Amino acid sequence: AGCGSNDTSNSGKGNETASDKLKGEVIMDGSSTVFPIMEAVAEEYMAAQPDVKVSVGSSGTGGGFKKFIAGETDLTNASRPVKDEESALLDEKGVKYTEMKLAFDGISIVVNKDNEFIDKMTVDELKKLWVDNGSVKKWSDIRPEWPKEEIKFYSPGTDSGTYDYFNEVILEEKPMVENATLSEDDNVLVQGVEGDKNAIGFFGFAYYAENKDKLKVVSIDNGKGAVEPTHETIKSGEYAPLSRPLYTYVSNKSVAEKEQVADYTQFVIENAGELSEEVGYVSLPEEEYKKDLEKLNELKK
Amino acid sequence: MLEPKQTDTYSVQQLILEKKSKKRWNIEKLIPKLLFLTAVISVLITIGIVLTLIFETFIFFEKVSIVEFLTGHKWLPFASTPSFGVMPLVVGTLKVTVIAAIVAVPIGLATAIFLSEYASEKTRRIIKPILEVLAGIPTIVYGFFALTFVTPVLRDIFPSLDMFNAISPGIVVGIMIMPMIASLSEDALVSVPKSIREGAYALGATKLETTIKVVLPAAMSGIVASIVLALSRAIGETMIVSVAGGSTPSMSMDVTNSIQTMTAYIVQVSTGDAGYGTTIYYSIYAVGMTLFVFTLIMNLLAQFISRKFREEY
Amino acid sequence: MKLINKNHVVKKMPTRLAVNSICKGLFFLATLFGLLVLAILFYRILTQGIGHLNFDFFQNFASRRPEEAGVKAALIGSIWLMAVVTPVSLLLGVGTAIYLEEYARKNWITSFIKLNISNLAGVPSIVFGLLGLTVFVRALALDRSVLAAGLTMSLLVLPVIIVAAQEAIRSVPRDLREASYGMGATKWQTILKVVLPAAIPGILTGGILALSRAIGETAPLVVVGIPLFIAFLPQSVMDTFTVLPMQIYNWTSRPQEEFQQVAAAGIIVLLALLILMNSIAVIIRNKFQKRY
Amino acid sequence: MTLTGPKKAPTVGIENENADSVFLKETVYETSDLNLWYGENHALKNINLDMYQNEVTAIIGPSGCGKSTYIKTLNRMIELVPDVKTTGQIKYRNRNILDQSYKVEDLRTQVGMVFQKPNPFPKSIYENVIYGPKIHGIKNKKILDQIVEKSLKGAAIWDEVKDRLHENAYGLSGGQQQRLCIARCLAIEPDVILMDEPTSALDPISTLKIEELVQELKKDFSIIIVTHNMQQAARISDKTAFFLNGEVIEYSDTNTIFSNPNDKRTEDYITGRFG
Amino acid sequence: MTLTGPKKAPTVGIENENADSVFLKETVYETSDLNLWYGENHALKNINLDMYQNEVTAIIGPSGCGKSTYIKTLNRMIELVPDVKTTGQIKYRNRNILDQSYKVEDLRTQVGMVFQKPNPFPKSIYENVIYGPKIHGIKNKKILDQIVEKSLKGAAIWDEVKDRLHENAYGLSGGQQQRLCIARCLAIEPDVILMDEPTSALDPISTLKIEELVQELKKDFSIIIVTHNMQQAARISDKTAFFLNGEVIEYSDTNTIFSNPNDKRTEDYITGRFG
Ligand SMILES: Nc1ncnc2c1ncn2[C@@H]1O[C@H](COP(=O)(O)OP(=O)(O)OP(=O)(O)O)[C@@H](O)[C@H]1O
Ligand SMILES: Nc1ncnc2c1ncn2[C@@H]1O[C@H](COP(=O)(O)OP(=O)(O)OP(=O)(O)O)[C@@H](O)[C@H]1O
Ligand SMILES: [Mg+2]
Ligand SMILES: [Mg+2]
Ligand SMILES: O=P([O-])([O-])[O-]
Repeated sequence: AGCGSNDTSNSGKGNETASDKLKGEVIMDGSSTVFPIMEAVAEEYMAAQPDVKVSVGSSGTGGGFKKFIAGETDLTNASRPVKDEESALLDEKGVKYTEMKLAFDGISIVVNKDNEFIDKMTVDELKKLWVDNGSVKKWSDIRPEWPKEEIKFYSPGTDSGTYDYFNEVILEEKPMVENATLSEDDNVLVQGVEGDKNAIGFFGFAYYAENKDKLKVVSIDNGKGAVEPTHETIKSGEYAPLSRPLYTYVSNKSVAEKEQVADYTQFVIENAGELSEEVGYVSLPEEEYKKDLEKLNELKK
Repeated sequence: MLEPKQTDTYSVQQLILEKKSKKRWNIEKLIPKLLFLTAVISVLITIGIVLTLIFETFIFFEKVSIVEFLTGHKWLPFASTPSFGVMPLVVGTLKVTVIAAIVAVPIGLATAIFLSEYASEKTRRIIKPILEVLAGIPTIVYGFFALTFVTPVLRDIFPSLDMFNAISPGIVVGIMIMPMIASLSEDALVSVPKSIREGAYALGATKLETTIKVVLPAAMSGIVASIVLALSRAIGETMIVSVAGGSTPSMSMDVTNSIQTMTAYIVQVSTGDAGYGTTIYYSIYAVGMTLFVFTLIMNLLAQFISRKFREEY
Repeated sequence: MKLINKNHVVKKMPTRLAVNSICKGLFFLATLFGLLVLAILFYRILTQGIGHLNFDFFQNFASRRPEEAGVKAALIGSIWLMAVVTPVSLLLGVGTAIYLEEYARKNWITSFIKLNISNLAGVPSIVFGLLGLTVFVRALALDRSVLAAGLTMSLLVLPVIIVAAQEAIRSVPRDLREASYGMGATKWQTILKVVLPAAIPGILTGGILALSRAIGETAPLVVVGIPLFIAFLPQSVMDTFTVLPMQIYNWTSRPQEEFQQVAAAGIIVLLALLILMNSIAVIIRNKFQKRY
Repeated sequence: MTLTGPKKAPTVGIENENADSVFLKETVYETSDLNLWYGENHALKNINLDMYQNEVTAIIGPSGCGKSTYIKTLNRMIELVPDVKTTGQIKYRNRNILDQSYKVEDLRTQVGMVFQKPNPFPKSIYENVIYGPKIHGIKNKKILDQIVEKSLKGAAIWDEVKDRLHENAYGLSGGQQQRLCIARCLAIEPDVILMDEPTSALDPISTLKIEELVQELKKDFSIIIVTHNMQQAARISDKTAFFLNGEVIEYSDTNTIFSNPNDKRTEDYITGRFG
Repeated sequence: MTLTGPKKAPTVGIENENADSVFLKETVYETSDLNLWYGENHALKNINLDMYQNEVTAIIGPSGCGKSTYIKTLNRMIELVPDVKTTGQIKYRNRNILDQSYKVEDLRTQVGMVFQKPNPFPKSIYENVIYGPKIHGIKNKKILDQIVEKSLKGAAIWDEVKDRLHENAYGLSGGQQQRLCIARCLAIEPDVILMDEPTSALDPISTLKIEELVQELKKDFSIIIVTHNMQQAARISDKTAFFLNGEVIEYSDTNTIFSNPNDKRTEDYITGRFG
């Protein structure tokens, strides 16, 4: 994954202050994970620029890229970096783009509230737990002192960014346990784990944060001691390897040609941190947004 | 009494003759052609669907062998070594459909019989539209009903039931299609001529005997048609199974486990993460095609059955 | 020479009557079942969502804050969608029905069209979504507009309307047609002035039921990919928009508990719309109940 | 236009007693002071009629006079119409059938009915005939076969259909269908057979066949037949009742009615001055 | 059973010429050698009939003999039945209507029809009457008003409905509905009026009214009426044709037919020996 490479050598103009009234459309689609952030941004932006028509779709990261490649959207949201196939197609279609980071999502591993024996796990244990070995797993298979009861697995659908990320860093592309229960809807997973004494599951941090009283979170030991997912640990990068960045990709052409898109993108960068916190994600360190802003200014030249 | 040649300065026939010069005949010739065109649109839609599906399906079959697709027993499109055997999705779809049928057919038919044979005209007029509301409730609403009401209730009764299973969405899909069976079958029952019923009553038959042995067989073709239509709806139902069925493709015949249906898979990929142009992307068209062929076969079967059952009167 | 033993017949009678009563009870229970489910459904949704239902809910666009989230864009969007679906599907549906009932000769083309329509009635809605995406959004470049989505939905409900209209047209008594022909009316005049007016209640009830399906469908629009967040209203059929069921779906998948109530409130609005449409259908049906 | 129905009753009684064969025959139906309303519409007014065993009783009268209503009351088929109200009583074999404790199913097992339009079930000829016996619990195949043969012979249609018993009844002509309906009715060996214009939808030849059949059947059954065809009534019935506007204008031996009617209106109707 | 239809024709002609008033009247319909099949079913056989202006021609015969089929052929309504085949010709005002170049719409504008069951449109009384004029392009409100009044008066129903012209026609009684249908037919001032058992669904009083009306109408129109009621034919018609099994058995002055029929079968039918 790389950022846009549209280095036309125009220099000069600084930030336009968006006080003048803008019109036109800003069309966005992409990740359903990122959607709440973009919804919040769009909501605020419409308050500032009521004549700009901002629409945000939620067709998933892949679906978003589909439209982005076809040139149907100005920005596309992604819960993972662009894939090689996608970037090849983007090149083919001549779509130049720039990647911006918006926030972190910490993937939380949770168990049932009544589970008394787990409070932390190592990454290796996680892997042992989740990777398929052809047999039915009991807790005691992981640690002998744990009960001899069958584990119930809950995971986001295989086509989600969260699964994708988990697959990459924990499963390392090996198949997940076959009897895992998958669902597209994280709320549904919350209910699953909540209602099942021997359940373990994972999903976005926000879903844990909102249901703290119903679930028990598992701290993850990545060699540096067990870390519980919290705002701070995710933001600081301590909670590793399960915190992942969320992105938006903006079309360079749209920024250059449409004043409102440029203005909106700037607004996104300036407000993403605060607003992502509000909807349940974790903001990036300030430097990240500065970098984004610089990239944008490059484009606007 | 009739005094046409009195004060009138006109004769209707005369007036008609004058107007006749305006040619109507063109419209008469044009209209059927226009209407024919609208009728042909339905055919165009089908062609459109088939073409849409077929192109992308072909690309899919360049990547995955059609034999594997049709006979494989594993549907793991996202695995590092993906496998695309559609059977688990088909099994998931069938499980839901069969459960839905078990719920909807008896209840729907019993309702139809109650409304057409036992209920008063007034009751009928009140209940039928209420049931039709049931058929029109957005499926997404049903989905959460299944997940947050039916599943917990079932789990209270059978604690071994998984959070996601085939039973709960199956029952709820059944509830959704039940009014369709009830309403259409009721129409079929009502249209059985009264004289045939009278024939049975006059022999001392009770209402039940009349209904089961005379009216029901006479209306059978309409009833079969309604059931098939409803089951096609069940096969094609998406949101309920997506929400309450989980998304685990499985070959097992166990209905207490999580499943995935063909439709749920399409939605999963449509809203998901799959890259454009990937095998997964094309797989939804292949699954869509399978679904289409499925409903096609169902309908042809229905036509055949209903022709067979038809008792002329 | 009596083959029937009257005593035997008399003895059987009480059993038969009892079975009759028991089955009547069962049939009645089955009918109640449907009503009961409906009641539970309503009760749950109402208790969950009623608190959120106020004037602001209709005035606000979607929002990240549950207390400020509203259905304005989605409700208006749904109405716009109906504004496209209604004329398109009725025109095509009734036209087809008239053709099939009044003009079509018995030949293979006709039976093929008929077979085709009954097949379409069973095609999953999601497949129509794939069609709409490929044909309207992409090929005809209508984008994710009201028009593209409306046409997709029209196709989806078309078979239902055709079948209802056929039924209605068929049930217009022959003597009315004969009366019209007897006056020297042409076929089209007869259809337009006699058959259609008499068939209108049936057509409308079928139509409204079909439209209430269209208003509650989510899957095809998800596939077509209409956006979710919109804080403006469409000005023309070429504008983009969102609809109630998609908005509801989105709310239900939010992590915040409060959004579940917002979703329930949205469902109440959708159900109210649905019941309104059904009631209109019932009123039409009762008002124009066949008088012939 | 108003006629004093009640006053009529004694006349009828007397006439019957005067009739020659009456003392031999048992009464099947005794109707006394029967009134019937469809909602507000007073369709039968003070009907008093007695009907006798092994006779053909014809009911004639112009359209809408209440013939069908009356005959449907005799097996309580009228209850299928919503909003019907009756007063008075109809005694069948000395028990009041209008009493709700009288099970209609019992009544109709005794009293068969043949309708204006042939209404066979959309089943095979065989199944049509055994429908009645079967619902009454007769399952023995041999007995059923015998019933089918006997009933079809009784309805004078056996020869025409014996080779196609398992074909659909709708393949028969109208007249054959009507005789099948009669056979279906005979299969439960009723006591009385009601017929509501059984020939009005049939061609003359079929009509003739059915008329002959009725003559035959009265040896074993009591028959009450509605007809709008006075000639038919004259040809086949023993007694005739003339209805007008829901009242019995005259009831008497068929010969008397046709040769020497008591009432001016009867005469007018019979001579075709109206109706 | 087979009857030589063609041989009949001259007889009819001669008889007509013998009839007293014939020399005054113009021929409206001349049917020659008409045959009609429904699929395989030969429903009309060698029909030869002439019908005259300002006369009432009655067609009688038992059920299924082809009366309705024949009268529907006279305005080609029969074409609505699929699979009908005709041979021979029917001349209306000297032009063969069975010729496909004859536009049915033109024919039916000249030849009105009244049906067995009253079939008003589910519209207001007013709209029912103006239906015909309107489809033929007459839009002038004043003319339409005049037409309504004139037609309703012509059908002897004006007084009963003049205050409720804009109410739904289904609020009328059966007899009124039938007269409304006649009015609707009069509204286009046809030349001939065909009536297929127009009173068979009506009560005696309504029947009487319509019979009177027919007598009135024949001053201005030629009327062809099908009836299963011989008395009715005798009461109102000038000529009567007796159909049997799709053939014309006898056609003559009504008086002749009823007092002195030529054919044994006619006599049998008229005296009620069958049918
Ligand atoms: N279901 C009904 N509801 C209301 N009124 C009815 C009903 N059936 C018949 N009537 C009325 O009752 C009266 C008697 O009707 P009935 O059918 O008994 O006459 P009928 O003598 O059998 O006539 P027809 O010779 O036409 O069969 C008529 O005025 C009729 O309009
Ligand atoms: N649509 C049709 N298709 C086939 N056969 C028909 C059709 N209509 C009538 N027939 C047959 O044609 C013959 C004449 O029928 P038609 O209706 O002319 O008789 P009718 O004299 O008018 O009898 P009715 O007095 O019962 O009205 C009958 O044998 C009938 O079965
Ligand atoms: Mg009757
Ligand atoms: Mg006829
Ligand atoms: O919608 P996602 O791509 O973020 O799962």
